[in-house]
Amino acid sequence: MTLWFPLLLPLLGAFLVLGFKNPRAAVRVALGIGIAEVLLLGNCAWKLRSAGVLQQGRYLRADGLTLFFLINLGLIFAVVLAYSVGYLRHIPKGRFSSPRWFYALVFLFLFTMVAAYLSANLGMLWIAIEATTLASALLVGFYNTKGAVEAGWKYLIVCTVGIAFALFGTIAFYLAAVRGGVPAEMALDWATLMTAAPGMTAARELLKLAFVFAAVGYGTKIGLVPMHSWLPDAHAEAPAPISALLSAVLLNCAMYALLRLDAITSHAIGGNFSHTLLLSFGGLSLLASAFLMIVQRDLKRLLAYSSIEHMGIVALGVGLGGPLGLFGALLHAFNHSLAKTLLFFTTGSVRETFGTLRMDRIRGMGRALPSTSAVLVVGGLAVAGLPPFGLFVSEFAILMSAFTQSHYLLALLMLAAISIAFGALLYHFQRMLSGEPPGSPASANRPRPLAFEIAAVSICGVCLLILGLHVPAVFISVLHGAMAVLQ
Amino acid sequence: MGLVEFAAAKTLASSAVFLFITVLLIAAATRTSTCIVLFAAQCAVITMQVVAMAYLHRSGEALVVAAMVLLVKVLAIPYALLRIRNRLNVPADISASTTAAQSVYIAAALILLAFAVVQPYARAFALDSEMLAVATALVLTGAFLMVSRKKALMQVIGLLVLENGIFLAALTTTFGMPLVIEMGIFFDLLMCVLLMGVFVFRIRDTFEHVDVSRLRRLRG
Amino acid sequence: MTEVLFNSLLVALLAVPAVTLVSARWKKAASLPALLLLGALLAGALAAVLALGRGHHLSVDLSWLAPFPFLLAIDRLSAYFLLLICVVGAPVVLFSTAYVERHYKGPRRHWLWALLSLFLLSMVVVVTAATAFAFLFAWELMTLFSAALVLIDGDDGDWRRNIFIYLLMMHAGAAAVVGAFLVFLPHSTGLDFASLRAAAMVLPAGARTAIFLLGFIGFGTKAGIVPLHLWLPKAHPIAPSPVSALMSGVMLKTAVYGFVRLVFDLLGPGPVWWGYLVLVAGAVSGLLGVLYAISEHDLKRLLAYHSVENIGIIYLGLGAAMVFVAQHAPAWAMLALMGALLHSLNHALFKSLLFLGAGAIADATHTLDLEELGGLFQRMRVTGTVFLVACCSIVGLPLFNGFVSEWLTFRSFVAGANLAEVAPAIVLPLMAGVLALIGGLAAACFAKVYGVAFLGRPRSLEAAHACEVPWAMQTGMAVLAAACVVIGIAPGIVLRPLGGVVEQLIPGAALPEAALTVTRMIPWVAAVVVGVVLVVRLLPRISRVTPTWACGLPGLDSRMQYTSTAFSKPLRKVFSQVYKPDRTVEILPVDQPCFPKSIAYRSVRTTSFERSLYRPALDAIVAAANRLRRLQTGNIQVYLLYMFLALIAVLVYMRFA
Amino acid sequence: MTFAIDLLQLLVIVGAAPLLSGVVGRIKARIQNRRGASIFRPYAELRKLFGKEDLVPPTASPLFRLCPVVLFAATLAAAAFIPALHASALLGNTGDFILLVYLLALARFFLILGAMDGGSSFGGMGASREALVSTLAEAPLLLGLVAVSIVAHSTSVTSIVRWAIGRHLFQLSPVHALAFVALALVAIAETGRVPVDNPTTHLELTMIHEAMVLEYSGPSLALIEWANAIKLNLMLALLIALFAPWGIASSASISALAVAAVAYVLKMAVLAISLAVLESSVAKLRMYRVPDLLGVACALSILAVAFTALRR
Repeated sequence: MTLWFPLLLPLLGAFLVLGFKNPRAAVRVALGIGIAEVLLLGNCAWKLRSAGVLQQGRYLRADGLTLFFLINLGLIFAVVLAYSVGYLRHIPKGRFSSPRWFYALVFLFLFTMVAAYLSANLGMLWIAIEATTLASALLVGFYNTKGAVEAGWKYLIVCTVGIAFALFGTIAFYLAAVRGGVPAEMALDWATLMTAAPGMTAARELLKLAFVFAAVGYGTKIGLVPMHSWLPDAHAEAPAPISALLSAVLLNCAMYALLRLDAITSHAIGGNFSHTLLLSFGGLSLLASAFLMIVQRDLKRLLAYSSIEHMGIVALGVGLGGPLGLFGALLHAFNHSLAKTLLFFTTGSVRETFGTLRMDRIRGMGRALPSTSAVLVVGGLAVAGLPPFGLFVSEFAILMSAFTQSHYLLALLMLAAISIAFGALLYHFQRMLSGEPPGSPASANRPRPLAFEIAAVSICGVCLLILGLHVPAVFISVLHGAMAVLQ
Repeated sequence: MGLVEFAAAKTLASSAVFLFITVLLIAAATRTSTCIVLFAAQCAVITMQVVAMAYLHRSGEALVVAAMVLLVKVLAIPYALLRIRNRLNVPADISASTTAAQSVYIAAALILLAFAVVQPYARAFALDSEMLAVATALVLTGAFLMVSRKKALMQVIGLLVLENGIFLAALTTTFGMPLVIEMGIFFDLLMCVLLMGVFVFRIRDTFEHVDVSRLRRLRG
Repeated sequence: MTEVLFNSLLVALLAVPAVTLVSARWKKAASLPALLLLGALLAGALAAVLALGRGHHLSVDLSWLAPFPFLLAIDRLSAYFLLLICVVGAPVVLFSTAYVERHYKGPRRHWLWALLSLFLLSMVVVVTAATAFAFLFAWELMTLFSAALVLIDGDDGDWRRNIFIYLLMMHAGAAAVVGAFLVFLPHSTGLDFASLRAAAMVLPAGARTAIFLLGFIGFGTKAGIVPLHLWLPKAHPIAPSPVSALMSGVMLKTAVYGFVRLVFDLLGPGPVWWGYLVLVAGAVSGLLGVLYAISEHDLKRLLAYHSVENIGIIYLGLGAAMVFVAQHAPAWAMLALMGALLHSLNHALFKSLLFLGAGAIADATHTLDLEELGGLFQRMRVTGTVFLVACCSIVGLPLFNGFVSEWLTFRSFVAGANLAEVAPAIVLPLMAGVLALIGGLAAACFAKVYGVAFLGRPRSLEAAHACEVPWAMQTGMAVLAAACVVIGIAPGIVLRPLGGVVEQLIPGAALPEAALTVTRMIPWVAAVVVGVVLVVRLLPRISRVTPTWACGLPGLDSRMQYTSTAFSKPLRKVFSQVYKPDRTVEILPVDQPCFPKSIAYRSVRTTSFERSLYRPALDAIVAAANRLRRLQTGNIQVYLLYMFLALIAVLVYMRFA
Repeated sequence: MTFAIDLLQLLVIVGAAPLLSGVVGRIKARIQNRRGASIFRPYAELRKLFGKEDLVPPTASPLFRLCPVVLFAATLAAAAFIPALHASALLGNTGDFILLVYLLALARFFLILGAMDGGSSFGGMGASREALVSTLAEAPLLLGLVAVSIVAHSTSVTSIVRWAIGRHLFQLSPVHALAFVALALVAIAETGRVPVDNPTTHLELTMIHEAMVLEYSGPSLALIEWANAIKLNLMLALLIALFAPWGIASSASISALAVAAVAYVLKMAVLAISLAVLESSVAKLRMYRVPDLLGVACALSILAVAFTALRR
């Protein structure tokens, strides 16, 4: 039961929230359900920590890897929920802004992601990931402006086509399993596939075909270049808390799926094929996004390309494999979700004060919005991978594993791309923060940040700092648990 | 080998040809409604195939799958699409970027390409190369439709054709996945089409047209 | 004992930000952060001296805290540079107690103290780090804190552009340093210096060259070697004076420390062309640094260019040492390395003194443009004398510390002649000529600076009404000046412990006696010169004040004096190839050139690394980004096409891989 | 005993300096068909100036009166390096030529500062030109000495001379020839003789050294003039010691010293006559032709250093 409750609560919550017409009541109910969900996730994580693997029925299973990603999901969801309570005030009246629908869709989105993490077999995993696309497409188009509708449509079409390829990949895995002698109804179950993987070397070509389709499919959801085109539009047009959720958790969820499939292929036919593929996609994303960040004009698009860059780094980490590579990749996914959430929170008040997110029209933010600028600076330093924050540690780990396996060219490419991305971020943030704010300083009537917003932002900041200075022993054991599952 | 077995074997053999015809027709179609009808025909053929396979392999599960295909793909989705098209009251032509003749040639070329690509795999895994070729052809044509057609609804149909191709591939290679997974996939497909319908209406409300290639606001 | 002192240094530097918060609330404790900082630095200096003396290997293990092994160890080299940081840091902190009081109010002041202590802490950790992670962690933090300190002064207009260039180049340099340390990895068990040292034995030649080049570029960017020096004259002048003193005096030395640690300690002997590369870099940096400095009339930018010159001199010493090591002459290598390390300490002392002097001038006259100063010696006696000592030291005149290190470098160049191979036997002595030319140009430049700023007639009202700075600033500067003179006259104090440091870095030889002859020689010369000066000063000489001779014309005003641009004109004319000046002469009124009311002459240097090297590179990157941006066309059909092409490409790769 | 001889040697160099400039002045006058002043006129001039009072400009700082003293002291210390009569010098045994060059640089630095303090344009003009000439002269001076010291395998001035004494007349290598010409050119530039700067002129277009000391009078001017004379004597004595050391006493016996004294007077006379002839026959170079002259000196000294390695 510890798995079913955290799964079903968001589904029920979604329909429950729909029932409350009055916005204040809807927000309160949503908060209640949110807290309950976080507690359930915490309890499930606690039991999982002690039990190692939890299996309920044929379709729900949770192991070390799920534990790590559930913690990531729970933490980010709690922070985003806390922030969104205050955020809905920012939405100008004209927009489609009923909190009821907002929270319903958010809980639906949460339900699909928890389903993805807890699903035992690859088919269920695929269905859950497809469902995340559907749930988040409406959220992307929430504002119903021209840009939001266009972004939503592109997001829906491109991701659905991508997921269709992933379906073909899953089917090919199923075929390879069946050919490898696994009984038909268990042929999609991840655990059985892992144990049977060494036996499947006969279907080498089919497994390579399966991984190619899965990589392109789930790669679209992760936003790896050249399948990334939907990501900047979707993250730029979605409301701030939603782009935070998309950037921080949805990309990790797709990466989780790819991790599962990469584990099977590398066990069956050895890692070099799948890892070369991941390295090439990761390197391409890292380089292309670093260059694209230089010429961005909109703040949220800049942050979206930065997400592509960091997902490229995570893909590099997974592609390099080994104790250091995987440790760096997982830690980097976690750190990136925290830092990106922090940055997306600032876009809300920036849009409200300056009326736009076009960076060449934002001047003197340091004086107009001192607290938001502080958050922007902390987030910017973290995303640029500078020392006091966690991303420096994980990038260092990935670089160490790259050099240990003497991938010199790849490592130097990564260092160059990180420097270019740092230059782009520095150039844009400096232009926004310095100088005199245009027009009348609207600081007088700016609504004071709510306690929730301050709490959300400080949780992210403190976690980033802790992970930068000292990765707690508990967290390291969770990471090693997750790596053990994949090894 | 009774009459029924003979009929089932024949339907399996001839269904590939019917599917090729529907592929070429969809490529040549100029109006959205004909495309929807052709898609429904395609699904009908696939249903026939599933029934035949169910009968040959005596598996009750396959029958349930056939029923679902009939319900979802032959009836529900085409009906929904037609209703959407009628309420859209926008010009019915599909304003493709390639003329009808060019589309047919491309579709034919894709079919030949599908055969070429499939041969090694079919031999390697002792699969029915013809059916696999059809599946790949469907996938490639679906992709081509999405890339070349400008109307939003046509992109949805392109996606559905692509989905059909993948479903067919699954069918021929593995004789059907576990039932729960199949049902999940169909449910997802249905939700996806509904959602696309919602978005098509939203595009028409905000842009006064449903020409996807003119959605160019978000760049760089 | 040293452990206690070193730990107290670390804890105190960490505590200062907290203390500033307390002092922000509780007015009485306003000077507490400064005192704590001063005490910490003195404790650090004591710890360094003890560690240097006994060569005792002290280490502090923080691996339980940090995600990767984080070890701080003080061997002789670290102790020497720790001493450098603390000895220069203390007077700068003393100076800034008064400076900060007069220039910064409210929150900016507390931010300045907190960031200053964290900046010092990061430099201490860089110098004492014994694992690559600790070194790189502190290395990047050092840049961030220095940038934050610069931001305290202002953040718009050219501040923003300069800080952008500074941070971008520092980050690129840091990336190269990360690369340098991590190339060891395939052959090394861990990332601590001990295992790196062991791995260096088994490194293939290609990896060694890669590590050397990455280290040279990485540390060269931070040190300010010529092609990579672009940030130095942009970042140092805009920082508050005590901060630019620390940046120029001490931060550049951490780069020298890093390079010495990587090349001499971790990598060990390499091919001779490494030495030649460092020699050429040093020579070019020295010459171009001083030539650019001569054409400057903004004092802080001039001093920044001089930092490039002095780093060039240090690299000349390092290059000579590397050539000697490659030619199996460890005795002379020790002499050259000793010259380079001593010049690092000397440069830290007199450069921070010069920047503090510039700060004092800015405090008194609110301007740093040499064209508006003049006659300050009359009005600021202590600052004048102290600045004179600093000028003499940087030029390398005998009774001051600059001379000792340049003498050691000269001596090693001359000793290069008795090397077996012909090439170094010619190159090294010729480098002595280059060093002499650099010395000559530096003498001309600082004669200009001191003559224009402190002597003659004040050229502006501010200069005329300048008054002496408060005592704290004076004592801060006086301590540094005293250190310069003491090392200048009795170099033995520093040379003996420095010998220990050098023996640790270049094993297998005793220090050549030539190094110690300088200690016996200079006191005698000092005695003769000071003796004669005192004797002559005692002679009874009556003096009478009469107006300066002006060829019989009635009045002589300040505009008739030579300005700094005029003083440097002959040299700029001779070295015009370096400047390619474009000169404009404006005679008003234009219609009657024969009866000019005003003639304005302006000469602008057209050669600049920024325009010829950095601007094209940046434009190329942005152009590539723009082309890439056009791929995101906005049309969904094109996006789908990208996906299908990607799928086909991967399928083709799978087919043939 | 040697200390006394070295001290005597220093006094000789310092004392005889004004005599040398007097002799050169007299020979130049003779060449120009003038009777010329007596060779002891510089001594009279120094005694006159020491008696006068020091005129100080109102804007000048205390540094104005300190600079001539430091100039004199540094030049004196430099003079203590040169073994004119006896193959050892007061500071020359331990000190080496690098310190000698930089002591001259110290003297020049303070002279420039003193000039700038006067507050008139002449001081600035002289200082800026002196900065140009001395900067360009320092490299060839040092490289010339480096070449000589490499051949003699030691940097101490006296040991170079002791090595040179051991070799008889015609064994001097091309290194010495090149170094001699370079050092001679540099000596002319350093001491401000005719081709570079005319010591007797007051025409602001051409004067370098005179412009700097225009403001000085009384004892300060005396110290500057004396220091300038010592510097001339010092440079010539250095040329003699390095390139024509025969006759310099290697042992401290009276007879050897007498021979050394006679040899020193003869060699100095030869140099004085050649200097006077050179000054009368050559016109002063334009200001921006001097760098070419010093460029030639620099090229020669680089060649000398290169030859030390090539002809090993």
